[in-house]
Amino acid sequence: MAVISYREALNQAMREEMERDESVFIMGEEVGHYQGAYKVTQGLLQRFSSRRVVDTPIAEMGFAGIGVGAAMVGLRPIIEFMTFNFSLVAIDQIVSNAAKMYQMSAGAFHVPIVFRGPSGPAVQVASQHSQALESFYAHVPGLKVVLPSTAYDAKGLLKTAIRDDNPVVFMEGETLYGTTWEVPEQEYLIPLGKGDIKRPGKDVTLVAWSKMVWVCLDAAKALAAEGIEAEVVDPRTLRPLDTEIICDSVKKTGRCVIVEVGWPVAGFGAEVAYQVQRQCMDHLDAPIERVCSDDVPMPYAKNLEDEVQPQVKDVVAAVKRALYLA
Amino acid sequence: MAVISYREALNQAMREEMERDESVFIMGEEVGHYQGAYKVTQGLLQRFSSRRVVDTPIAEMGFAGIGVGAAMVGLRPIIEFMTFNFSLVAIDQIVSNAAKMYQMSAGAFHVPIVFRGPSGPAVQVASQHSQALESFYAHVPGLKVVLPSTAYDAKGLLKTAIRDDNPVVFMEGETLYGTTWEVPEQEYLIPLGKGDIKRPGKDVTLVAWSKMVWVCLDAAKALAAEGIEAEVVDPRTLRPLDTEIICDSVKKTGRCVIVEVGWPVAGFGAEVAYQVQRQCMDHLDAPIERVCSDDVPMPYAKNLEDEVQPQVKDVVAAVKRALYLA
Amino acid sequence: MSTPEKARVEPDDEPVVATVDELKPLYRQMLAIRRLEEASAKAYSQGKIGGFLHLIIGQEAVCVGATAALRPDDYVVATYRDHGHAYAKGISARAMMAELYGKKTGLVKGLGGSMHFFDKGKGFLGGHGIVGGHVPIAAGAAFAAKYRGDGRVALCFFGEGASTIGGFAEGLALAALWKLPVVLICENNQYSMGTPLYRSLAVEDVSMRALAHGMARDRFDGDDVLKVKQRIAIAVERARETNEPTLVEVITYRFRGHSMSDPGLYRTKEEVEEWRRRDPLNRTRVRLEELGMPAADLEALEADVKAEIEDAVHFAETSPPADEYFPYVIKE
Amino acid sequence: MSTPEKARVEPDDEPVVATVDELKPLYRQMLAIRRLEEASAKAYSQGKIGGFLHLIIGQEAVCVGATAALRPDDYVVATYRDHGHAYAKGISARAMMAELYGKKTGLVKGLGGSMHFFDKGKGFLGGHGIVGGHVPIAAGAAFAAKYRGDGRVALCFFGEGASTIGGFAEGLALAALWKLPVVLICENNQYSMGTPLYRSLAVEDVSMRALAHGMARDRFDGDDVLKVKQRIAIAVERARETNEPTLVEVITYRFRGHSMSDPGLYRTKEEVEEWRRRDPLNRTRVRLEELGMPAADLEALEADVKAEIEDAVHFAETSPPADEYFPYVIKE
Ligand SMILES: Cc1ncc(C[n+]2csc(CCOP(=O)(O)OP(=O)(O)O)c2C)c(N)n1
Ligand SMILES: Cc1ncc(C[n+]2csc(CCOP(=O)(O)OP(=O)(O)O)c2C)c(N)n1
Ligand SMILES: [Mg+2]
Ligand SMILES: [Mg+2]
Repeated sequence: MAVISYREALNQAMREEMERDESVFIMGEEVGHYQGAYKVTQGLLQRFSSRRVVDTPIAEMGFAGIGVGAAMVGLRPIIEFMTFNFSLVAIDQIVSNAAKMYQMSAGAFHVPIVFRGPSGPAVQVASQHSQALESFYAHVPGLKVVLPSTAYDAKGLLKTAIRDDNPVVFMEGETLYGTTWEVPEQEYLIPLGKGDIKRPGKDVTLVAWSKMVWVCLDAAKALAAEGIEAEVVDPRTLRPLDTEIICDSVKKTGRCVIVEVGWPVAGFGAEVAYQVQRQCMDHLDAPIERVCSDDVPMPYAKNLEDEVQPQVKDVVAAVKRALYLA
Repeated sequence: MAVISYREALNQAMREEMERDESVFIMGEEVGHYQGAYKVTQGLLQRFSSRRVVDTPIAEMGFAGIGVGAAMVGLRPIIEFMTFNFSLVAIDQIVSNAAKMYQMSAGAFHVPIVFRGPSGPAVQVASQHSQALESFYAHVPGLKVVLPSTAYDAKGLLKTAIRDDNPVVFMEGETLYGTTWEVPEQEYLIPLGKGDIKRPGKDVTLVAWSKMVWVCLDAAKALAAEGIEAEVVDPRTLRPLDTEIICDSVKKTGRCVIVEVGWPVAGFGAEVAYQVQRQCMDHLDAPIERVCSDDVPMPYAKNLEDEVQPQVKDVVAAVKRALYLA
Repeated sequence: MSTPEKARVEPDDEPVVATVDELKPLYRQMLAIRRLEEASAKAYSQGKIGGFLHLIIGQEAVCVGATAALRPDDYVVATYRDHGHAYAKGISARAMMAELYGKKTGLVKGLGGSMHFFDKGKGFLGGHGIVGGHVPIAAGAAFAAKYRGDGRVALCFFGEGASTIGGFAEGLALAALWKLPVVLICENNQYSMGTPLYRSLAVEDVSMRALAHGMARDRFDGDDVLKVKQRIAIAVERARETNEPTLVEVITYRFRGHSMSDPGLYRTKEEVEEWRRRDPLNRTRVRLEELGMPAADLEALEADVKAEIEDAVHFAETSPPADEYFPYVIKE
Repeated sequence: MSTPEKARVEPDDEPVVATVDELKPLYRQMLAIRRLEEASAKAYSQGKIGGFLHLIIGQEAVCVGATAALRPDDYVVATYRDHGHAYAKGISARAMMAELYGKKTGLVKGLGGSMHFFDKGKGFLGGHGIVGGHVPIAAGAAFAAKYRGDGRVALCFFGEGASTIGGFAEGLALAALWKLPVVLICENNQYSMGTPLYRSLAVEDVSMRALAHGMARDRFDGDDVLKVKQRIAIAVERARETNEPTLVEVITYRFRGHSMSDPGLYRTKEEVEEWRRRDPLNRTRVRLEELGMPAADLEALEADVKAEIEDAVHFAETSPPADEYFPYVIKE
């Protein structure tokens, strides 16, 4: 197995799917000549030409909608948002058109499209460029929502997303592009809607996705030093959600801490908490804990930015509360 | 006390605040000459002239942003979305600008603006025109989010919202405009962030807002006939949320059923459930129940549309599950 | 600075030369749409149709003339005011009426209703409710046609009220930049709900939006179905041959309110009357008479249309109710 | 059809007549901005500034010249590339540098950083990160000025890359329709990140967007600060006197990459060199010499600027870190 970066894994996924299927193309700002604002599409223009790697002007609503139209008549667009912050000017195309088309048309038109790009707080890019919007998209029927945490997951999930016949919102961790993971040489797919145990443990279940998986793995290491074995469950797709893998874990550990980098109020973690309390009430030995970012727009200064987001110490503290050790 | 309609209550609120404060103006599609698509602004153009009652072209992003800019320099705009479905093309102005301005500018610029309009499923207007988007807005720090259920609440809350120095998303029940309630002749304000018991009861707590309050009141009546006394708690504002009034009720009844017309996944009801399980775990005699719309875009046909949304019988059934009677 | 205008067709008032055989099918379509709309209005007031119902009565020449300039495999994308466009693209009155009734036999099984007609086989890409949001969709269908090189063209219809919204602006800019084979047809019916054009736009001429993109444009009165066909055909050919898009503004008028719930109080009786005198349907009928179509043939045609619509209503009335929606949320 | 053009100022290459006294303060501002940007770049590469840092080096004549045409109580709204505009509007180098360092003494207390400068007292309405999203905000400030009749004007700066996005299109349309006293200034620096104009727009001339709205427009080279001031003053006066907006395109060039993380590989050395020869800063200095400003005075001015920026850096370095954010989420 090769150890490759998350960025490279995404690149491979697109490259392989574009080789495989002529109807797949990628469109977005700076995806071609510039090789991607975050270099995720590096080399694709050279390989597939500007017919299939389409640089766009700044017009997210327009090119997201062009993707929807092209998908309706049989192409399989990958629409890159330079970051998901800019998806807000295009969200109507995603919610009102992509998500609803199949149902409005009673199955006449399906929309096989992937909206992808970096997402979540990055480093010191401040209020308008640093936020986690997965709770918005996960709320909407008709969409699938994927947030891979590792290079392995990123590749397998993106390939599946491209082959899916429905609109998929594929949110990459802006700070994960450089992280590495083992990835097999041969082709593989990961089904949407299947979670993954990123670390087994018996004392407490940590539920996290995207970059929070890494924070939880660090927290688990710190906890292990104190004799507490945390199980880290990564649902990988928020919609559809693999509640089974989460609840199986909670039934085993009796404790659940949900860690998300998004805002707390009506964040996706609340949904996870609801499912867990519904399905595991008799197994829960303590209230479900959530660790979220503070309920504020992101400040610029590095010290404040760190303070806002869940850190290892916050996760450790929440676990201790759940174990009545605090 | 006069009995007036929800529509008339909103109209009075705007009229009174516009009389009181020269800096308040209203802007939106058809708010003036047409007297409002839903007649909520009836008569305001005649009273205040086109300087303060501004008909707009179809350009939600543009006029929402104009509202933000005008608010930054001291006016107090009321921006009407013909319906909140169309707020999706303007949501970036609400999230990236209105909500974040005060923090980005470290308090230099606050944005006293109200975004209001009908919201929630209406009658047979189908997929793109029938949805509840409160979970989106309630997720965002910097906003306040209000969903009045009665004419009394509508008036008192809208007046407060107009005087608030922060952006308020004020979502009116599209199907509630014709409902009536007692409203005092003298001026009154209702604070944002304070819930209201719409019906006292001891056996189960029903949490609902906007039109679901009415469904819950009907369900409570049906349950009363079977000897079950439901307490109906209406938070009225989702952000900030009056968790106290909800939790006090749940601590009394030991059972909690949350009823919302929105989509289930990461809906605001999940947030309510999370707060309740955190604060009332020891008082809960049964898992928290949620009754939501089905997880689908809204179909057109009346029979299907009814089926999708929470109905009295669904609430009754959920209460019985919470009471282990089913 | 470069001259912004190009390929602009000058207005002309010469009637288009035609034969009965050419005009008859267009008249039949226009008449069927008119009768279908009238039948819908009736059913709506009887409570058999719900939600929003936006009639196109008065504007039939535009959708019929424009669609007549297409190949069957070309695409049409429309707004919520979509009945006429759907019928012109070959969708049956039965399927449409059953849809309005919310029946299982409806075009989209009762899920979409009046605003959301769709038919894949006919290349009818909807019925869209968000103003401007469908313009990029049409550009996307055109993008796909160019990507595949299959020679298809997309027609996109929208109102003059849509010309201020970002979705239109971005669709226009991208179509111009990338030379997408799309014809953007602005049905300027003078009003956006209750708002006359002069309160929507700083200029009178919507087609001027093409200027900023060096895009071909055209602008003409839309009450002559043959003229619409002829002028749209030029734009369609341009799109098909060179991939170049065109922005076309067609001047027309809706005789009814914006939707069934709008009494249309913002216009005077006189204004409506004046436009009614130019009713494209009557005008076409007169033209057919002038061209020598025998009265008996005209009556036969009209009886045939009447029967078609009556049959559609009967079909809708007697069809079973819509009965499922879950299977259409996610494609397995 | 009506003629779309009006009030267009023709390009002119005559140098604007000026005195040392007029030009000196403009030069000082341009120089301070250049030195401030250079100091920021240095601190960024030392890791003392984080996030995005978009430098305006090469474009200083635009923000300085345009802002010089304003009254102090007029409004300025800028993009993420906002340092020059902020300085020109009177914000101190200290407050800006401390902000870039994320310090408590920063302009916005370390909460906004480079992209989000704001100053209410100075009428500086930000620093905005969403392309096009600030155009309606500027129109809104102009709306308020007209509502109150206080004679204020709003300047809105944006790049040529922003001209394809809906926010710009809607802001433009509403400003034209409602006659809002706003001047929309497109700083056409040839690139939107790595995208040259010809891959963004179907035409070369961004100001043509005004045509579709019958709006006044202007277009000229932006390396002469006096010309910028003179031409923007015409637009500002039009706004102040008649409330009429103007779309102005100023041709300029950024010498550095889009942001500090962009090496700018998409342009040739030769291209950059050619533009550097027209460096507005040098050009202004030469002009001052030609006008007879003594070398000693120039040196004194330059020393003064150097001291100002050094002081700002020292202030930033020695200030305490940012320390709170909760109080600024909701105004009580
Ligand atoms: C984004 C958005 N804003 C508002 C509406 C409400 N609305 C529906 S149709 C309409 C008027 C459209 O007028 P025009 O574009 O001229 O088309 P017409 O109805 O005259 O055919 C409005 C405001 C909407 N559907 N979408
Ligand atoms: C809506 C949106 N899309 C994309 C971006 C990312 N982005 C930031 S600046 C920029 C290029 C803007 O170019 P231009 O408007 O010419 O201004 P310049 O940077 O040249 O001053 C892009 C694509 C953004 N900030 N907002
Ligand atoms: Mg119209
Ligand atoms: Mg630029």
